[in-house]
Order: sequence, then C-alpha cells, then structure tokens
Amino acid sequence: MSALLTAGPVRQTRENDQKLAALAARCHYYMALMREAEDRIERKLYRQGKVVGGVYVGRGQEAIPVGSALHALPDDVLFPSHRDMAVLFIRGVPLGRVFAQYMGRVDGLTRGRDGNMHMGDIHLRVVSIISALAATVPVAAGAALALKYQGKDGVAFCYFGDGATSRGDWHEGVNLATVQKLPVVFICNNNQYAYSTPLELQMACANVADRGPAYNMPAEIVDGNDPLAVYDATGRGVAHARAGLGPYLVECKTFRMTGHSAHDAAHYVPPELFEQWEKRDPIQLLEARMLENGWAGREALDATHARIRQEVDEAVAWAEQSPYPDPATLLDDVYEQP
Amino acid sequence: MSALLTAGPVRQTRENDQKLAALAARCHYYMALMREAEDRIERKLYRQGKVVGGVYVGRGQEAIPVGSALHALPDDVLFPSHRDMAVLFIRGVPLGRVFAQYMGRVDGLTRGRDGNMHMGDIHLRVVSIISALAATVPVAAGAALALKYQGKDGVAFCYFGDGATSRGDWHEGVNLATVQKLPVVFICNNNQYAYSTPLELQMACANVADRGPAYNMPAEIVDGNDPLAVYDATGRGVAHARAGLGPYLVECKTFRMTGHSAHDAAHYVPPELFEQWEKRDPIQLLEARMLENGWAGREALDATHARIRQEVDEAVAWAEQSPYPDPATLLDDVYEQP
Amino acid sequence: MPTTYLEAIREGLWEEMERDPNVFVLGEDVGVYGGAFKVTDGFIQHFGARRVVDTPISESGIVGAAIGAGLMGLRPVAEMQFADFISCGFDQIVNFAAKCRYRWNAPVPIVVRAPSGGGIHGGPFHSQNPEMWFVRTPGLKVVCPATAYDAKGLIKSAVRDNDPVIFFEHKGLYRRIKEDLPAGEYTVPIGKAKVVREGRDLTIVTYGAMLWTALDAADELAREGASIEVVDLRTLLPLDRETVLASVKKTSKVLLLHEDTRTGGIAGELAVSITESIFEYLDAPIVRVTAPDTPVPFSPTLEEAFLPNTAKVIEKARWLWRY
Amino acid sequence: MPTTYLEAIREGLWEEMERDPNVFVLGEDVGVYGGAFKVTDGFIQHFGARRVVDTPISESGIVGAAIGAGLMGLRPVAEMQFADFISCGFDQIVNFAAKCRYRWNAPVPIVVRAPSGGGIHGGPFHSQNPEMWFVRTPGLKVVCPATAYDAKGLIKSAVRDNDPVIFFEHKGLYRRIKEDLPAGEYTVPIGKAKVVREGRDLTIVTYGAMLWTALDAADELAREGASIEVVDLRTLLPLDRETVLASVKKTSKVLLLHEDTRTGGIAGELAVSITESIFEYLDAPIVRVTAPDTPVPFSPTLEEAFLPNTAKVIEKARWLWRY
Ligand SMILES: Cc1ncc(C[n+]2csc(CCOP(=O)(O)OP(=O)(O)O)c2C)c(N)n1
Ligand SMILES: Cc1ncc(C[n+]2csc(CCOP(=O)(O)OP(=O)(O)O)c2C)c(N)n1
Ligand SMILES: [Mg+2]
Ligand SMILES: [Mg+2]
Repeated sequence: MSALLTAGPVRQTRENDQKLAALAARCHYYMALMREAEDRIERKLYRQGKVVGGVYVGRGQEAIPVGSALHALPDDVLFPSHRDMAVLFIRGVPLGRVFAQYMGRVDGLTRGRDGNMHMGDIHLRVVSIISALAATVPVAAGAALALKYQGKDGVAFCYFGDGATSRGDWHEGVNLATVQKLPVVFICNNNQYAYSTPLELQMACANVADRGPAYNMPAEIVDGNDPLAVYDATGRGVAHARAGLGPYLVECKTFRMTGHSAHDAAHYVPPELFEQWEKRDPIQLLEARMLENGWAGREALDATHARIRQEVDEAVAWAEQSPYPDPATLLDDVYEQP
Repeated sequence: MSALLTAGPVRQTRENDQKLAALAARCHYYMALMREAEDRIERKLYRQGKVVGGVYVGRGQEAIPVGSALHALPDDVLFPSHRDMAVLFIRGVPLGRVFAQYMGRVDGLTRGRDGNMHMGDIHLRVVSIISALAATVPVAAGAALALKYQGKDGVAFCYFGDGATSRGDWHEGVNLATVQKLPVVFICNNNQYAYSTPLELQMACANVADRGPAYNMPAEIVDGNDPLAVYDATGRGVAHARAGLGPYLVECKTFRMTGHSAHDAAHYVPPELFEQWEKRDPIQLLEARMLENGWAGREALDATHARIRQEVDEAVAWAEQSPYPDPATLLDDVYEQP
Repeated sequence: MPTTYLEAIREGLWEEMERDPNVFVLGEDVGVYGGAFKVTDGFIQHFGARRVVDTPISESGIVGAAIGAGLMGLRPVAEMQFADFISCGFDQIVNFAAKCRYRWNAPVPIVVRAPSGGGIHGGPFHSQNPEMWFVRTPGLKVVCPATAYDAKGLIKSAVRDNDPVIFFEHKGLYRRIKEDLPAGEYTVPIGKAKVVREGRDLTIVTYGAMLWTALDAADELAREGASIEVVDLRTLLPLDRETVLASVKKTSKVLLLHEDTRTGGIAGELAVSITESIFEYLDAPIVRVTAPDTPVPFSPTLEEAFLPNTAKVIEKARWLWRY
Repeated sequence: MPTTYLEAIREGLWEEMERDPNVFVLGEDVGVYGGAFKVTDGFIQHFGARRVVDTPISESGIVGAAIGAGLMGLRPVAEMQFADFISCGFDQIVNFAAKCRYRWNAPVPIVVRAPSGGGIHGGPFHSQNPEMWFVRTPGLKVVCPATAYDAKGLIKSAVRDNDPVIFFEHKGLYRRIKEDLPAGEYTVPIGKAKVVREGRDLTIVTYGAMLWTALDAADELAREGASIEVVDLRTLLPLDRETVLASVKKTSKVLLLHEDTRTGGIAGELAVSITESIFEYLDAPIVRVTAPDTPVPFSPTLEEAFLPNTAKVIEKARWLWRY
C-alpha cells in the first residue's frame, strides 16, 4: 500500500525509536518489493522471453527511490528515472500494471504503447520519463513552477543518474529552477557508471554535488545505500523547497550492481568493485540494522519477503492475463479525440 | 596590422616598462579601432540605411576581445561572439571586409550571405558564430581536440556573454572540454545584461566564475574594462591550456554601454548604471594610464585616433564600392561543387 | 481602427489570459521588455511577474518548463525569440510534448509561439521557416496564420487546445497586414483551411505570408481572364486535405506555393495527397513555387532572388492556366 | 563468408581509419564498450583512445565537437547511440554544420551515424526514422543504405565527403542482412539511387529496410504476372530524382514506400517531383505505403500494425498494377 494512503511521511524521527522502526519497516518493504519485482522481470520474465524490449534495473540502488519518495505528499509530483521503480509503488501504482508494462500488455501504464520504465500516471502525479536523459529536469522545474503558481506547497522530486548531468537539459532545468527559486528536490543516483562510461569520462569534478554552487543551490552527499540517510537528506531538501527557498540537490553515492541493461555483462567494470559493493547491499545492511536495533526480528523480515513474493506472484499472474493491445486502437489518442 | 604578423605576444611584462608601454599601445590601437569601426557602423552607416539587418556593438567592452586575443599565436583558433569585433582585426581580417559584411556586400567575409558579426575566416582561424548563443562552445572544444590530436600546442579562445552560459550547449561544451582536458580558454564578457534580462534572472550564482568548480576548471574574475588585466588573466589561462592542463575560464566584469542592439533604447537599464560605467570607459582609462605612466603623450594618442579615422574612412569607402552579390550565385556552395 | 497582425496576436493572448487564470506566458525578454517583437508589451504590468515569466536563455528549458506546467494543469504559452531558435528546444517538443498523450494519456496543453519567415534581411538565422520539422511529427499541431483575423482567432484556439501547438507568426506580416476585427470574442478552428478567393481555372494552395503573394498574382491574372482559387491552409497539422481536394476537384489544376525551401516542403505532402485521392481529376502537372534549397541569404539581392514573389507565381500560374 | 550489414559498416569505418589518420570516431560508449551496437568493437584497442573518443552524454556537445574538429581539418565520425537522440544535437546539425559552407565557405566534413528504424520492439524512443528532419535542411547529405554492400561503400564515401553527412543505419538490418562483399576496396557514390530490380508494369521507390519488403512483394507479384521495378534511393539528400523519373517514365505507375510515418515523409517530395516533371507519363494515381501518423508503438501487436510489410505492399501494388 502506498505511503500516501497510510500515515503520511514521518519526519526527524532519529530520537524516536518507534517511529524509526516504523520508517525502517516501510523502507524495507518497498526496497525488498522493488528488488523482487525487478529480479522477477530481469531473471525470469526476460529470460522466458515474456518481456518486450530491454530491461534496466536498480539492483543495489533501492535505498534511493525509497528513502526519498517516502517524503512525497499528495500534491507533490515525482519524476523517477529508469532505476527508481519503487517510486511508482510508493505512489500507489499497482504492481500488476508495472509487470503488464514490461510485457507490453494493455494494462501496463502506457497500455502497451511504451515499455520498461517509460511510464507514469498523471493522476498519481508520477511523470513518465522519455528516453532522452535529463529531459525531465526542465519539465520538473515547470511542474514546480505550476505548484508555486497554484499556491500549493507541493514539491517536485526529480531523479537522474550521474551520466544525465552532462546533458544540456540538466543545466537548463537546474538553472531555471534556481533562478526562479522553484520547489524541486533533485535526487542524483551517482552509481559511478553511465552505460560503460565511468565517472572520470563523464565529469571532471569529483562529485555531482560540486555542481551545486554553480547554481547557488545547496547540495549534499549522502550514502545512497542507506535509506535512512537518504530519507534524512531528502527531508532537508523537501523542507528547504517547501519553505520557498528554491531547489536542493541530494547526491546519493551508490553502485550499479548490474550491467547497464539485461543484455550487458559489464565486462568493463573491475570485478573488485562489484565485490566491494556487494558487501554494501542496501537491503542486507538495513536488515542487519533492524535486527541489531531490535526494530524487527528475523521472522518478521522473512514474513515481509514471503508476503512480497506472494504479491509479486499474484501481480505477475494478473499481468499475464492482460491481453496485448488491440491493433484497432493503433491510431487512437495521438490527439485528443473530439 | 595583426599581432600575428608582428612581434608575437608579450608575456608577463609588468616589470618591464618598455614592453608594457608597447602592449598598452597595441591595446589602445585595437580598442580605439573597434570603437571607431562600430561607431561608424551604428551611428552613421546604420542611420544612413546602408547597413543591412541589425547592429550589435561592444561599446565599453573593447578591453575584453583586445586584452585576450593579443595572446593568440598562428596555430590558435578564435571563436569571437557578437561584441568582440577586435578579435577579427587582431587576427588580420581587413577592416574593409568587415564594413562590407555589415552592408551585405560581396566582399564581406560571408560574401553577403550572412550579416553583422556572423562572420569568420577559416584560413585565419577565426570561426564564425551562428546565432544560437553558446553553440560555439562545444565547437571550440572540438577545435581544441583537433589541435591536441594534431600534436600542435594551439589553444582555442572561446568568447561568450553572461546570458549564453544558461544554454545547454555551454554546459555540454565546457564539460566535454574539461573531461578531455582540452586546451580552451573560455572568455566571458559579463556585461550584466542579456538583451533586457538582468543577471539575477539569468543565474542564481553571483559570478559566472562560480561555475568553474562544477567542472573542476580554474576560473578567475577580472576587471573587464582594463585590457592589461584581461591580458594578464588570459595569459594565465593560455599558459594553463598550452601546458596540457585543460580549460581555463576568465570572467571579465563589464557593462554593456548600449542597448542590446541599435534598435533598443535600453529603457530597462537604470540610468545610474550607465552613468557609473561611463566613468569607467576602458579607452579613457587606458589613455589616462598611458599618459600618467609616460607610456605615450597626448599627441601620440591623438595621432592614433587620427590614423584610425583615416583607416576607417578608407575602409568604408572601399566597402561601399563593393557590389551586392550577384543573384546568379544564389545556389552556389550549398555543397562542395564537384 | 484596423488591427495589425501583431496586435491581433497580442489581443488574442491578452483576452485568453483575462479569461483563464491558468494561462501564462514565458520566454526570453517577454516581461519588462515585452518580447523582442513587443507581442507581450504591457503584459507584465497588467498580469504581473507570476504570469509573465522572463526566463534565462534556455530554449529547451523554456519548452520543458512549459510541458511540466502543462502537465500540472496550467496553459503555458512559450515564446521563442525567433523561430530559428526552436531547434535548441527541439527534443522537448518532438519527443516529450508530442508523445505524452499517445504514450501515457497525459495531455500537454502548451503553445510554442515562434516568429518565423523572411523578407526582413534577417539572414540565415532570423528568417527560417521551420514548420516542416513539426509537420512530420505526429502529436503536434502546427498553425501558420496569414491574416490578422486568423492570427487572433487561432492563437485563442491554440491556447484552449489540449494538445501541443506550434504557432508560427510570420515576422514579415507583423506590422504589414492589418484589418478591422470583430468587436466580440471569436475563435478560428485549428485544422481547417479556408478558400480565400473563389475561382474556376486553377487552385493556388499556400499559407502564411505567401497568401498575399498568391492573392496579388490572382488579381493580376484575373485581368488576363484567369479565374484563380486561393486556398489558405492556416493549419499545416492536422492538414485539412478535404478543403484542398475539393478545390482541386473543381479546378483540376493546382499550384503549390510556400516560402519554405523546396525539398521537403508541404508541397510534397499536398501533391501526394492529391495524386493518391483525386488523380483522375488532374488536368495538368502539379507545379510548385518555393524558395530554393539554400539557407536564407542575408543580402537584399540574394534574399530577393531567394523568396517566392508575385512575378514568379504569375509566371508559373499562367503556364499552368494555359496548359 | 558473407558480411552482415553491421560488419560492413564496421569494416568501412575501419578501412577509412587505416587509410586516413585524420579520421576518428567519437560518441557515447564507442570506446571500451565498442558502441551500443558494437559497430566500433575493437577500435579502441587497435586505434587507441586518441582516435576513439568516449564522450559524456551530450549529443549537442558531440556534434558540436565534431564540427569544431572538422573545421580544423579532421574527419570526425560521431555516433548517436540511437537515432532518436539526434534531436538532442539538432541545432548543431541543422544550423551549424549545414550552413557553414554556404555562409562563410568553411567546409564541415563530418559524419553523424544514427541507428534508426523499428521492428525491434524499441518503442517510441528507440525506433524512430528521423530522416526527414534533415532532408528538409539544405547543406546536409542524408544517406540510408539498405544492403551490406551499400552500407560499406556509402560509409566510406561519407567519411571522404567534404560536407556533413547524416548516416542512418537501420537497426533491424544490422544482423539480419548479409552478403559477400568484394575483396578489394570500393566506394558507393552519395546521391545515386539504384534500380535494384528491373520491371515494366510499375515502380516501387523505397529505401532502408523497406527495400527488402519491396523485393519480397515484387517476387510474390511476379508469380501473378506483374513485372515490378524496384528503386532503392540509398541517398535521400541530395535526392536522385533522375533515376526515379526514368523508372516511372518506363513503367507509368509508381508506389512510394517508406517506414517513416506518413505525413511529411519522402513520398511527398517524390510525388511532387514526379507530377511536376513527368505528369503526362503517369497512368495511375501515385500510391504510398507508409507507417501511420503515430509515435512508434512498443507492444508487438501494435508495432506490427504500425509497420509497413509485404502484405500491405502487395495489396496496394496489385491494385495499382490492375488500375
Ligand atoms: C540523450 C540520451 N543519450 C543517450 C541515451 C542512452 N542511454 C540510456 S541510459 C544511458 C546511461 C545513463 O547513465 P546515468 O545517467 O548515469 O544513469 P544510470 O543508467 O547509471 O542509472 C545512456 C547513455 C539516452 N537515453 N539519452
Ligand atoms: C539560442 C538563442 N536564443 C536567443 C537568442 C537571441 N539573443 C541574441 S543575443 C541575446 C542576449 C545575449 O546575452 P549575453 O549572452 O549576455 O551577451 P551580450 O549580448 O550581453 O553580449 C539573445 C537573447 C539567440 N541568439 N540564441
Ligand atoms: Mg550512472
Ligand atoms: Mg550579457
């Protein structure tokens, strides 16, 4: 169930162990759900030939969409990128529709017209990316402008990777947002690669956050494998933006624990890096912490996984029942039908 | 005569009064030449209806193209923007061809195919801008890449205004240049306006130089109305670039002492600003300094002005003799003729 | 008092902003300066900086922001300072705005205004007619008014349209064309061509500034006895093929006229639409008068040779009439 | 051993880099990874990072840098990871590269490679055919090879050409099409169409992946007694109208076929060129088979309905043949 529909976000809970435990549990659930859903897609449905097109997953990066999007209020608008599936779940998109999307079925969020993470639901205020990286950055600025214009205190959450920051759109969007003091929280997953391209061929600065001052924008660096750290940092960003102080950048350091996509074996990544980051798996780290702090017992965690597996099983079954789109609809909705 | 064809640039001459005097004299000549040429275009030829299209001048900003371009060696390649006319003169473009350009004559650098500052001469290694601001930034990066590729120690000089830095191309070009450590000196004329748009609606940072760290690029701020200061700073940039250390940004603070173009009365600029900056006219300041330091006497300076007026008179007369292009040539040179 | 083409657009925008608080404008120098061509002159004083947003020099940012605001329920009208700079915001238009409805049912009700066209000695970067980049992009609407009446009625329709509209304003018409406009409020539908002049012998199909060239040519040839019908497309996408076909069915001869360069201009799409639908009605070759395939040259001698004009239209039309 | 279309391009590029030290490649992931489609696989190992430049994700930066290097005498070959992203580098191509020679006599000898086309379930952003954006832009050359032989010969010509060439590689052909190539070095001229199959009854004009669809349809209809000529345009700009006109003069009937969407596709330019030049030779309507005017849909059922195929071509061609 979506955070939106339950208690609403929990802020500054460090002091309050119970609240922290509850937050950890929600993080754990969504992170594990994203992991399970993507595993199912990449390792099962894709290999079974049931997925249409390519598959890009966020394995190892789940803490970023989860720790950040748990702050979203109903008026807020979210712009997930291609490794942020949990944003959809947190926002209330039914699991089955996501599987249907990957399988090109009519019940996917794009009704089979687009694939993989290219999906959104305007009613839930989740905007679909287009392929062109960073194209959502000025669009998020415009959405934030609309929120301000409408007198709402909503915030736009705009997600992107390290590679996307090289695009002109990234610069134009961030610049516009800062000049106009628009309520945007920029959330960068710096997973150190863009396809095969390592950071040092992408940017000459050491951190994406080093770009904040170029826009007079506060920017902080956070452990992207720790959902509670991401949650805290995003909370500061959201507070800043809601207060009318303009955009805020949260750079989440992480690592892409897969190839760029399901067809990329990532031979260009030194194996040590995978080994090193394997030890920092965000779900395992979170579980260890939950156990250590007595926030949950092993059985509870296992029960969550079991529940998720069942949810995923059901959702996949539901999605597989969904038909492919009727070719007779091919020409519909290019324009508003009169 | 072009600096290229004479002695070659003079470096670090502070200690050496004679060299400094010579440098000041060269700066003075080119600055006064640019002022006189642009005055003639804007205040005479334009009003006489002899100029085709619009007119954008660099009045009050002459120290920037002059103080910087005097560093250019034959292998270097220059990318002047629309208020950098002196770059052309320093590079050896005959004065008459510039007037012919503004008047749409066949002897303009573009043979009447383009107008105003949209001109270049590939043999002199001056690249024509296109209208789209900052489009030359990635192109300059590519030219610098070529210089490096060819094993030359040439440098690309890339000019732009404060407003141009908002464009995606600016970001993509600077980022590429820094990642690849390409020999580019970026020279920004920060004249505080972009058409009617003041700095605070263009960027949230206080200085263009604040953007250097976003690319791990050294950036310095300099008095753009002092050609010797611009010369010194550019010298540091050129040395950095020639040494293979990558790009360097020189931000020259100045003020646009005109409207955006000849048809803009600039009512949006507070008159105090014009008054204030009028007192900092770069040519007058330079002359005062030359007199004060005994680098030149009043007569010598007057003689320079007189010589320039004569050069301009002759060049205008020459340009006015130049015919309009023959319509029979309309279709030529869209492609290489076989 | 007659209203200029420019003033008509200004009025249309003004009325829409009065009518609907969700309408706002954004672009470079649209506020204090009132826009490079003064289309939004006085807007910021009346509507305030909230609804008249001066942006940085960022065409992609401007279009992107318009899309974002549009997705959130506003009705942004973005200005490109010159149509030539629309290529700097290209991806946002052709990939983001054009495809949202089809992909995920999200309407993008934006207008991108773009002053286009030659005849003002603007040279290669201030004179282009970039409409065909958008006409080949399903999901966009492309509007090119030729008269003050249509300019006002179409800008109002564009603002109310729930799909992205690229609105080309011909710079050469801004202050050249004027007419008395109706006192009350009116709109002109997007997607409908108009028979501007009736005739029997041949049809000229055109749009934008070339409408006036076509009408001049038709007047002159009338003196020679030719009865020429002139169709103003007004909208290029969706293309009103029906009106064109009906006219050509009647006259059996057609001359296609555009200021845009030759190869890939709308003449081709019209020609193929005609030959595939009413080939048997054609009594003569389809001919076209267009600019040649070069960048728009700057110098008056070259630009004059480049642009289609009445003499060139008359020559071709006379040939076709006599065919 | 037969060479695939992909391998043919790779070989052509490789040979040009061996031949001329000024040729180099740049783009996203072209180096260590060898390109998203592996066209430059092994290049960085052989030619080194100086000549195989992995760039940041900056299409405008990539094209701009290619232009700058080209102006300085190098021969850059820039890769767009997918043709769909060429809209992100659009202004550099259509305003900078296309106009330099005309404006100030500065040649821009660059190649922009762009893997385009559908049939691989790529959806709206990995399947587009953006060629017409460039065909309407004077100063560019636009090449769309259909065979391995032409792909190799044309990429070599593109590298040697002194004007900017946009080189569309059809992704669907990369590994599907193969043939034996001549041992020695050869080039294929830019700007020349080719009669791939001779016939008397009607002409199909096409290019890219649709060549194979046309040939299949011609084969099938041959069994019914129709003699179909197939013209492969190979280059879309400059457009080889002569070869098309000669064929249509002979057959008097023409079917225009493209994978690109309908409105504004090359069919229009061909139709108007035919009707204005050889109208009297036409015995039947010009017909076209194209994709419809929608974004490229993702799901197999939709994409199949979207793409032209042999059955659709046969149906129209049969109708035209019997007309
Ligand atoms: C404009 C553009 N160019 C190229 C691509 C192809 N592409 C898709 S994802 C990707 C790498 C993205 O890297 P990054 O932004 O770091 O995100 P990550 O995949 O690492 O999460 C590339 C090059 C694209 N989608 N858009
Ligand atoms: C991409 C683009 N958008 C808009 C314009 C129109 N335009 C020409 S100059 C100018 C202002 C430039 O400001 P700045 O870069 O600060 O240079 P300055 O004129 O102040 O020297 C504008 C908006 C343009 N040339 N290119
Ligand atoms: Mg990354
Ligand atoms: Mg400025």
